[in-house]
Amino acid sequence: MNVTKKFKGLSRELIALRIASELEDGTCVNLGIGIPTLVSDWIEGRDIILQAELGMLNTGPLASKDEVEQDLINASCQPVTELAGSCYFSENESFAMIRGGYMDAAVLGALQVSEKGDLAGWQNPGRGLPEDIGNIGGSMDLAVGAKKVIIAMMHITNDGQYKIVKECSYPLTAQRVVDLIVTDLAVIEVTKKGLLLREVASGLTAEDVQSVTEPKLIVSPKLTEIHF
Amino acid sequence: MNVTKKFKGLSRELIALRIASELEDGTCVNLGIGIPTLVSDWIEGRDIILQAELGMLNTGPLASKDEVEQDLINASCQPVTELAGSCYFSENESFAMIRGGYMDAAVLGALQVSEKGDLAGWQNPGRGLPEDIGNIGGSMDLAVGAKKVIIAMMHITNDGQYKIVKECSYPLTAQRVVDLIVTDLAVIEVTKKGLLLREVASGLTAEDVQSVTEPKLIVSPKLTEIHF
Amino acid sequence: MDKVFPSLDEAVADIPDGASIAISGFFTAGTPIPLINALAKQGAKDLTIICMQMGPGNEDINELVINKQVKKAICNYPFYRSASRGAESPTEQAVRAGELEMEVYPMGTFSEKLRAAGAGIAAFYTPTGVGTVVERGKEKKKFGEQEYLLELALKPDYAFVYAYKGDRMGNLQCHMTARNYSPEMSAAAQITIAAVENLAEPGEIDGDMVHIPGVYVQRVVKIDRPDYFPTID
Amino acid sequence: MDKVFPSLDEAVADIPDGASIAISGFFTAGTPIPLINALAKQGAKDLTIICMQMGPGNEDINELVINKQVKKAICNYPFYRSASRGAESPTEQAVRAGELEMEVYPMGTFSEKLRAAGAGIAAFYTPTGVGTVVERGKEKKKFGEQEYLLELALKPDYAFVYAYKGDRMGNLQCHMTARNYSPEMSAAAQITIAAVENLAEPGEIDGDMVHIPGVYVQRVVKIDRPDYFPTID
Repeated sequence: MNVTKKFKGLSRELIALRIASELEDGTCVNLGIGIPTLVSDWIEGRDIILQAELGMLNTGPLASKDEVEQDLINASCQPVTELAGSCYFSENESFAMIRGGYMDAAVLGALQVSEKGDLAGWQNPGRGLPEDIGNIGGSMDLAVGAKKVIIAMMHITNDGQYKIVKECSYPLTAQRVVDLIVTDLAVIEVTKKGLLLREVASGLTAEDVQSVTEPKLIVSPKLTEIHF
Repeated sequence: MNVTKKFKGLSRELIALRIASELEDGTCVNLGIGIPTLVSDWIEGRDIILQAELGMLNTGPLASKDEVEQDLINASCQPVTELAGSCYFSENESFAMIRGGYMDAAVLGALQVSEKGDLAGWQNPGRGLPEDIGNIGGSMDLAVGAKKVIIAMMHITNDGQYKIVKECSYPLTAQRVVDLIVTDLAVIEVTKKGLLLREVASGLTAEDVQSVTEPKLIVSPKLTEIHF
Repeated sequence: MDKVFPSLDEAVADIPDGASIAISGFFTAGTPIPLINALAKQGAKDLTIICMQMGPGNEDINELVINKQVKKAICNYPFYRSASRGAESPTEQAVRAGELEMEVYPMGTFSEKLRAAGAGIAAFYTPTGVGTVVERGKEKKKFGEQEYLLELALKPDYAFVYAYKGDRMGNLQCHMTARNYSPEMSAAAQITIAAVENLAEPGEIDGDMVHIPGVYVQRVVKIDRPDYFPTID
Repeated sequence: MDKVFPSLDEAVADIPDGASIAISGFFTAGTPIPLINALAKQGAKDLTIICMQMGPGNEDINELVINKQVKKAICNYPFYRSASRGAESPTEQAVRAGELEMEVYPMGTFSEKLRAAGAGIAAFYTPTGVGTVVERGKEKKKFGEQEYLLELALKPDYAFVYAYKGDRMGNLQCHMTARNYSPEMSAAAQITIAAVENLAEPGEIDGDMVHIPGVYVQRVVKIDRPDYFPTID
């Protein structure tokens, strides 16, 4: 199942930019740890409200060194700033909000995504811990609660394994929740009929993307290069 | 079952005073509508925190005419004042607090109390409404949630019916929750063995109180006159 | 994302017949009377009204009953008069006449059902109501020594809430005991319409002083400070 | 009802072996480190620690593990390092060695279990965790089209929480994202010990600005403003 890392695609920053262009104005969005956090750099000034699951709405950009306030961090433990109209609440209220359907979109990282939209993202069995132990964090609530789940990840693992798979072999975060997958190589929509390849990175073909994707992709008749 | 209203006992104000002397310093107490509300007049200055179930801790005395603030009322819809250390929260938080066991005592009115400590206080069938319709209000949560439930009421009804009964015939507020009954005629403790008559109003005997009480009373060997 | 509506009439214009509407307020405190008046004028019918009590005290909910706009009321203390005295309200008359359906819940259960809906919780076990008429038709379960009732989430289409101050993004600051049902009703409803005494620009309310996060509020309307006063029972 | 304790040591003195303690804090924000240090000094053993994560980031909870004071940890994001990188913490080593029991819940379920305990709710149905290892051994039930898991209340003996300001009656005001778990842990625990940066007299905190009502807090200790800074992942 080892697939060669033969293609050069988008940087992490450009994956984030592609996702930023997917987000709609007037919405409330939660960004997970990792590449998702980078999305915030691309939406400054737009009419999008970021929620930080530790208990904040309308999170501002990262704090500069002299703006650092130890009581004001985002869910990745980074010092941030507040914007006009920011507000604070308990972590419990924050997850009430998440499960209650107030996140228009959640952008999450993933270890594996299946063709049915199953998401595995909280535990890598390679770490050797018991299978019910690991950093679940907010991922399961976000995956279940958000209206739209967008995955930001590299297309294959560092050691050349599929991450887009027929069935997840890693512990699940949630079943049938993923709507869109944005990787360094492609933009893929999860549909009832299967995975729809909508966009490919510059210089790649649908066949190239299929060669590093385990399940059979449906190629969109409107297939384009990834656009921002 | 009609019992004669032949005895003159405590006024509503003195029932409230007797209950005030039952409350301990350092506790948090909720007072229901009616006679219970009068208890607040007798505990001013004491180290007792009053909770108002619409969402306030440390409710102060009733507001004078020029102190009236329309956003500050108690659960009986009376304008009140705040004290140093008052705080506000939602009605939902208030009932979380009540069910969560933070009321050391609740003082409630009652239509009937049974010898097992069952309480009926939210619906008088004589009103002729369907038996699941009426002003339940906060009574059921308070009766179940408070550590100690003290009933403040007249010993018999205006038309001479027992209110302390073998079995409640009115719709229940809660089962086996009443700890102490203070009436115009007596102070009665609900014990596992039955109703223990501890105090009688000035000039009355245990037999007098028994004559207006349906279940058999256990007369305390330390029976006294009601003291304040 | 400017959520300010220019008038009460426009804020309630789209409410369809058959809608369910949660209305905040504990007796007189925090009842958004101008929104209720606007709804009476708008005329939607077959409504389900979810509120503590139907009046008087917040008389204008009774007005909806007099108008025959209400099909069902879900309350915890529906009648202002106590069990043994006071005038019979239009709501009580309608219930007796079989013209108005009514469901009554204990006060804590009532708001917990709304809280559950807003928090994505389908149902919860409460000790309140066991052994009373409230337990009818409900699942009971023992945890430890105590029995609990299973109560379901209650999700309204709309909420009418009241706040001391609100900004254009929908962040609301409440005042004293007027907060009561507003936070949970705002979170529970699909569309929350807030009547605010003071309209603020984003940033004018300290983020730690926001009692209702803006994401829960879809419409904000400025009203004058109501000039009613508490009536004493 | 003056709840102020003169020292951290006195505030934690009576914690017995075998106690369960909820500790607030989301990574570095709102972690009451001085109380954790006092507990390490006090030495109680066989503890159950209920907290988001065991460090580093709040390194001092790891200290309790190094001291072998912890029998069990109940967390939602136990290890600071991500799934694929970073140093192995003493907590992770203890879990691997079978020296520390651990239960992990989704972040929303974790605090909802505490919230339920404080609110007298025995259990609740959440959609989170269905179809994952989290559902093991739990009752599942369908409401509408969706399946939900039954999760039970979690009641700690003690809570250690942090607040920007607290008065002698226990009313607490929090600051920005340092609020996180403090309100629900305070309500859930039998005895809540609050480490406050600023000690106030009753009345000095606006009643609408109290995030944690005093009735939930049994002990208040003044601490200096912690001088740690967020570390960046």
